Amino acid sequence: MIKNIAVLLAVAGLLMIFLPVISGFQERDNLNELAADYVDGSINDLGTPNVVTSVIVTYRGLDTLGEVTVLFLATVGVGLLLKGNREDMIKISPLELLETTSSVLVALIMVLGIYIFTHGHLTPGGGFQGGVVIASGFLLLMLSKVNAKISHSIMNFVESFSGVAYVGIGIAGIVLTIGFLNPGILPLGQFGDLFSAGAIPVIYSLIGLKVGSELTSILVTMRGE
Amino acid sequence: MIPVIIIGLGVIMLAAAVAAIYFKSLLASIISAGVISLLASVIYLILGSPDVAMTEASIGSGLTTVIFLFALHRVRKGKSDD
Amino acid sequence: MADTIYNAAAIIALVSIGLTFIRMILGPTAADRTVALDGMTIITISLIVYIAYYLNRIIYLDVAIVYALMSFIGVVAIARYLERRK
Amino acid sequence: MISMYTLILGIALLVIGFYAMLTRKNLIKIVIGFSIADTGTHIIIVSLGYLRGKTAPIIDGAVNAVNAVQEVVDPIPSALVLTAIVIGLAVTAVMLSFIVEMYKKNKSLSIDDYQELKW
Repeated sequence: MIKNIAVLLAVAGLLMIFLPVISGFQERDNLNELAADYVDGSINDLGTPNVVTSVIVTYRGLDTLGEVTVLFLATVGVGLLLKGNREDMIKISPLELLETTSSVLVALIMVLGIYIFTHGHLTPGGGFQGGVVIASGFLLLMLSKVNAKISHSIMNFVESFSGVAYVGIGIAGIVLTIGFLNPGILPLGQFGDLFSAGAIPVIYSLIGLKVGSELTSILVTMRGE
Repeated sequence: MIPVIIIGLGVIMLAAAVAAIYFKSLLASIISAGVISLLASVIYLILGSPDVAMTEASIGSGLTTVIFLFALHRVRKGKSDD
Repeated sequence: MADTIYNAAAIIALVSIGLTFIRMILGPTAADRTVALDGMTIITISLIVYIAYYLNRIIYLDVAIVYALMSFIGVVAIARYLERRK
Repeated sequence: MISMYTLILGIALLVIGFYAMLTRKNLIKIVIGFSIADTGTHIIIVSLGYLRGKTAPIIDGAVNAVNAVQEVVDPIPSALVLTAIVIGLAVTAVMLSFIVEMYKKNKSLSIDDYQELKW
């Protein structure tokens, strides 16, 4: 009884927090100063059509580095918790139709993932989405092929390599230009081309590889080695 | 037209959230939670952020459901309840 | 005239999502729910394409492609889970 | 008016998820409640960045590069939510692996059977 009252009080308290947000809410008409500066700088200084990409990679690049670190720690945590119990590995039976279809589809999914993270500065998408799509491709492989083995050492190598290269590009920004993770170490190029916007496509591709290999490791560990 | 779509999708999402809490079967709860993520990505698209919509479509519908299913399978091996 | 047809299509898609959702809630077995989820994702893709037309942005179609592939993988995973449990 | 509706939707989802986390007994149901509340929070943040009648901040044929500042929505909430979704997946995976380990020790999913930290 007391428990129910406490739950009701907690939920009502949460609603009270958000009541002023709803009652005083008005749709804004104009960008605030910081956002207008980001939009303007992204188009004129960085040459990036997708403003969200330039905010993630450049203006808030340090946040993204920390976020990738959190993802790495989560991978390590899952690996430590679930290591070494082979007896409850999920077994699948072979299925002719799914196996044939997925061998075509996995290649298409990988190409789509690479397209998403290399065109992150031109179209919606980028490293995080591309990495997730690549991890889903490996997941389809795990679900369809009975003897599919995904090597942990290759995953670890790709993950460490992209992490080191990401930080290395950041430090090159300090040495060659004015600050950490500055994309001005490469030429800007023509606005809207694939090879443009300085180092932004390179950094986002590295993030894509890192996220893809980390999520694949989480999936392999959760399935059972 | 857009407000009609938002209200329709919103009603379905709230119903799916309530259903996910009160279903007896865990598998049905997981599927309902997947429906919430699927429809949320349409809401993000209407609000003008296709990047977030793409992330939610790929993570919410695919990977979250699969991770829940892996954990569910490890927790109850062979026990079947609908 | 064309706008009327497009709006009617959006209404039809919304109603279809509602109907498949009712099947997902009622569905006695897990297989019913899985098929309802699959149908719902396919109808939602058409809704996304409608929104891309209505808001006049071609790049929104990228989201529809990713949506189609990912929901397919989710349905395959649920199907394999149901098959294993027998 | 669009963002008003989605704001209310997000707050409702957050409250439902919070209620599920407080009242359910099954550990996996608690994680499902967490993921619902997560989605609600993301919808709230994205709604706060919407501007009336504007479009996505990606310059192509539909948006003019010269006066883009007058035509696009706020990019910062999108960027924050984008990373938050990926983090949410990782946190969910860690919670579920804890649940698997706890089940292996006690053979139970009910939260009433885990009383070591209760006071």
